[in-house]
Amino acid sequence: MSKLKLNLGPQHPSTHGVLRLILELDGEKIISCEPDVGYLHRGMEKMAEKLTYIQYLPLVDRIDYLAGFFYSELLCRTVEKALEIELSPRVKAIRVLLLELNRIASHLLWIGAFLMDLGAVSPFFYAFREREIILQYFEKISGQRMMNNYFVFGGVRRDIGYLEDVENFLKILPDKVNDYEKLITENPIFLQRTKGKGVLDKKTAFNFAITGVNLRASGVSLDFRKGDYLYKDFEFTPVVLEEGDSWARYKARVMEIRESAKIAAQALEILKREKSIEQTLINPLTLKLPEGEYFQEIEAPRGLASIYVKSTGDSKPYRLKWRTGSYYSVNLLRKILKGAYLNDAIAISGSLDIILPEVDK
Amino acid sequence: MNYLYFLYIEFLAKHNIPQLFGDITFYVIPCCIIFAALLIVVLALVLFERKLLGWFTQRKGPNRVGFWGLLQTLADAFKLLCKENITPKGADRFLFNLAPIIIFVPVMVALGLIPYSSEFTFMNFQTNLLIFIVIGAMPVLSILLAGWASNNKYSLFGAMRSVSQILAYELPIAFVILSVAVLASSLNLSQITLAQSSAKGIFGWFGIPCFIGFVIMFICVIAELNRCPFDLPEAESELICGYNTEYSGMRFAIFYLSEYALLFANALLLAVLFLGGYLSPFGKYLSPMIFPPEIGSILVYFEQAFWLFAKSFLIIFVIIWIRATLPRLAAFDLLKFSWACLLPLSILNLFLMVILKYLTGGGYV
Amino acid sequence: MFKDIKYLILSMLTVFKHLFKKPVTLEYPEKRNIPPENFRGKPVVENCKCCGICTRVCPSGAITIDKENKVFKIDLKKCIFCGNCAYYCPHGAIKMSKEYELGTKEKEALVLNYKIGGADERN
Amino acid sequence: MNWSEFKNIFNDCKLQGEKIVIHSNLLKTIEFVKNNYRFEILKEIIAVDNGDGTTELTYKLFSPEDSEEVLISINVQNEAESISSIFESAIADEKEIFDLFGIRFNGNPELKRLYMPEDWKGHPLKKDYIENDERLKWNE
Repeated sequence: MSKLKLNLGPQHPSTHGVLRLILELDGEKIISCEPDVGYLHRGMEKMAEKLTYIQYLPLVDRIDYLAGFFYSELLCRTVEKALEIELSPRVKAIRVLLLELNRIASHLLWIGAFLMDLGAVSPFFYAFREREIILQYFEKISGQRMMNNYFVFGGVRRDIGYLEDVENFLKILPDKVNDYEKLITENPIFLQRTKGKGVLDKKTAFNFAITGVNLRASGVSLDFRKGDYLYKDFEFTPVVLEEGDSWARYKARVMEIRESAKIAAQALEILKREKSIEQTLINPLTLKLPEGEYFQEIEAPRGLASIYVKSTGDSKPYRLKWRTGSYYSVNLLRKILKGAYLNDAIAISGSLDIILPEVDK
Repeated sequence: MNYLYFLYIEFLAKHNIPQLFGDITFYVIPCCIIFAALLIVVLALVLFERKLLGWFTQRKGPNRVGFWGLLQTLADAFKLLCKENITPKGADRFLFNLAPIIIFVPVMVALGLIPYSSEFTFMNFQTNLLIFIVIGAMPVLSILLAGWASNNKYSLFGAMRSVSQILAYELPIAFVILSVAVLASSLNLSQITLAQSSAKGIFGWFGIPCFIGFVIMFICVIAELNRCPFDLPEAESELICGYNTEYSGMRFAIFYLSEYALLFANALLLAVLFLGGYLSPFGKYLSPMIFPPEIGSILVYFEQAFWLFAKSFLIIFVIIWIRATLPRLAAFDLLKFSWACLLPLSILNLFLMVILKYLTGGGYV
Repeated sequence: MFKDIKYLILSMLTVFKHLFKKPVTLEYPEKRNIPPENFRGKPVVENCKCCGICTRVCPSGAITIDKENKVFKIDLKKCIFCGNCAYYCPHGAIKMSKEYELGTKEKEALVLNYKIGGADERN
Repeated sequence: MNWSEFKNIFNDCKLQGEKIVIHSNLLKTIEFVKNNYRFEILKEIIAVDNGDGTTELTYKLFSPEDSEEVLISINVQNEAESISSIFESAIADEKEIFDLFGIRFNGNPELKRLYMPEDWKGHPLKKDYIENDERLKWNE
């Protein structure tokens, strides 16, 4: 058996960032795969120990630039819980609306990138066309498309506006998603490439600490939004599918887009009702977290994202650690790619929605 | 053709150039015309594809160079000319340079075979349809050379995949060509075109009786050209550029242009075999009716060429349309699809055509 | 078998439908996108009271104030346009303008110097 | 997860805040918790350098059925038992902690640096990691 060692190297169009997979191949069948990460390591955790909380807040969007709101919400939540600040219903509704729009944008980009991995050219541009509307809305309210730095400890930077843009978007989204379904879901070549490929059963998913859509596509209904204080008065049903292969992960994400659109619509209703925004903003220069350890978690688009802050009472955290979803999906690659062929491997790693800034932190 | 020959000899005799020189150079002129026409058509095809892909995905497509983007491919070709020709360190230098030449030569031959109009055919010998099967197999040789010589694992993968793919899709084409030859009872392309002019307009074409063959040949042509959904050898998202990863500058331009030249040649072949070559879809040619007789009789040839080009561009439009929608096939299913499904279907189609030919008592010519 | 062909045709038609739609792309240099109202472009400073809050709020240390010869420096090579300074400045001296094309030939031009007090001409 | 039953099996542990602090046989404890109380997901391993040469490892276990979470923490010098035999997700976590804190997990199949290049000197997240680059001192 002649072993060929191939570098699915850092510069590769379909690894969504700088991921290097050291593959051992027999012909085109993969014998072993060892992910090698660290090409995008910016030392977020070391930087946290050198910056005060308010200085660290804008950097937090860069941990996962496709879902920046989730990580700034995590940091704001930690400080708010530590200082026992209560959020007014309007601020909560603003946060839920922006989080769900961000989740839709991230899933849309994933659909485009996944189809581009499989070779289809046009869904990429259709998905980006919808995502562009969301990004332009983010630019209107927060000032920048992706690095929005809009959440502040105790509330939001300025009151939300231009709600009619969101209404128009939520009106046109359903039939655009139906377009994707018509174009992709029943496409025989797409089914051939994804049905039964990269099957992830419950046991390995638990063993590799996979959370989020990848886990829900394997039959486990574990959605951390259920226990979240922000989503308390929103009703939604977590998307659960049984097959657990690449196709189920794709289908779960499309259904999740529809689910998020429903939540966003409910958030809009609340925003129309609650007009008054009163938020107790903190003076950032004298912000000192009381001593102790704080754990917070949120359901990010790529799995469970959680933060751990250990503070010794001064203005800079003693230790800050992030847990991100893709970190464990990359680790899963070493098991799920065994025995797959080379071009299936690209499809399987694409279906896990791995984004490298999250892995390297 | 011989009318033009005498004209040419007479012209040379006027400048008292010996007739021997005329005989030799007479066949060089059409080759130059073909080469020039091929370059223009290929440049137009590249732009046509990029514009169409743009419109399919709600983009504008190239529109910066020249009015409405017409000179874009010319600019690309010129840019590639100026780029440096890098040969990778471990590459097998001789084979590395030989590969682009091998891929471009057969295409020129292919274009010479096709009857552009009833008068204007270059190599009109009796079995010029068989040469197309050989033309289909030549690029494999150059892709294998390119993949092996560029000393790059990804290129080697691309070359291996393309060999197995084109091998699998060469056989159904042979059977379908056989079934068309049976229908037209001749292997000469102009004979086949004339055989399709029996009934009035569209109903005479072989596309209708031999529709299964048309679909099979269409799929095999896409597979042979390594175009989506069969573009395993140069799959952008896996093997970056497959066999032509290490090529740069003029050599890459030759690979890139030969891919489109092959696309044009195969589209012409499909048009001739199934869509009635240079016959007009309305049965009669329009130009004699519109223009007075003496101009009309010359214009007829140009109109014939126009119909041939129109049909081949229609086929190319559908190929590009398929590229815009379908994802790529998996390597294993690609081969299974051909051996298990296309090959038996094409044999069945040949069998049907023989029965049809027998039943209609040689109705078609 | 026929179900496959049906869905193939269906996906082909949905792409064909887009052939006649208006392109959504924008030709950048000719037609420009007007940045919205609170867009975070290049920071601009006028009548700063040099209280120093912005230097302590800036995540990348891009702002330096030297009080002796009254010069307010913003180093655009370090600035990440996060808007912290503009948001937390008590006197509203720093504003994020709408200018986003900041490419220059020489590096020094990226360090903006503002005179404090009196007219804020940039040298 | 009833705490009393766990207490009398592993007697040298105490409940500190919401964390169970143990002092030794980490592998057996985690295995016991995983099999008996169905804690099947190891969410993350958090390492904190206490400053006096010891590092505190906190294992966050989660049981998806009754969505309950438990924190088990242990103080180690620079040697620790690897639990990658029970949770394969720990391979990546332990490599990261080895890279950033310098704790050798014996039993981890591929214990090498995760983020930093192979020839990197020092472990960045330890408190005694001194960078001699003046530019990084701007925020003191």
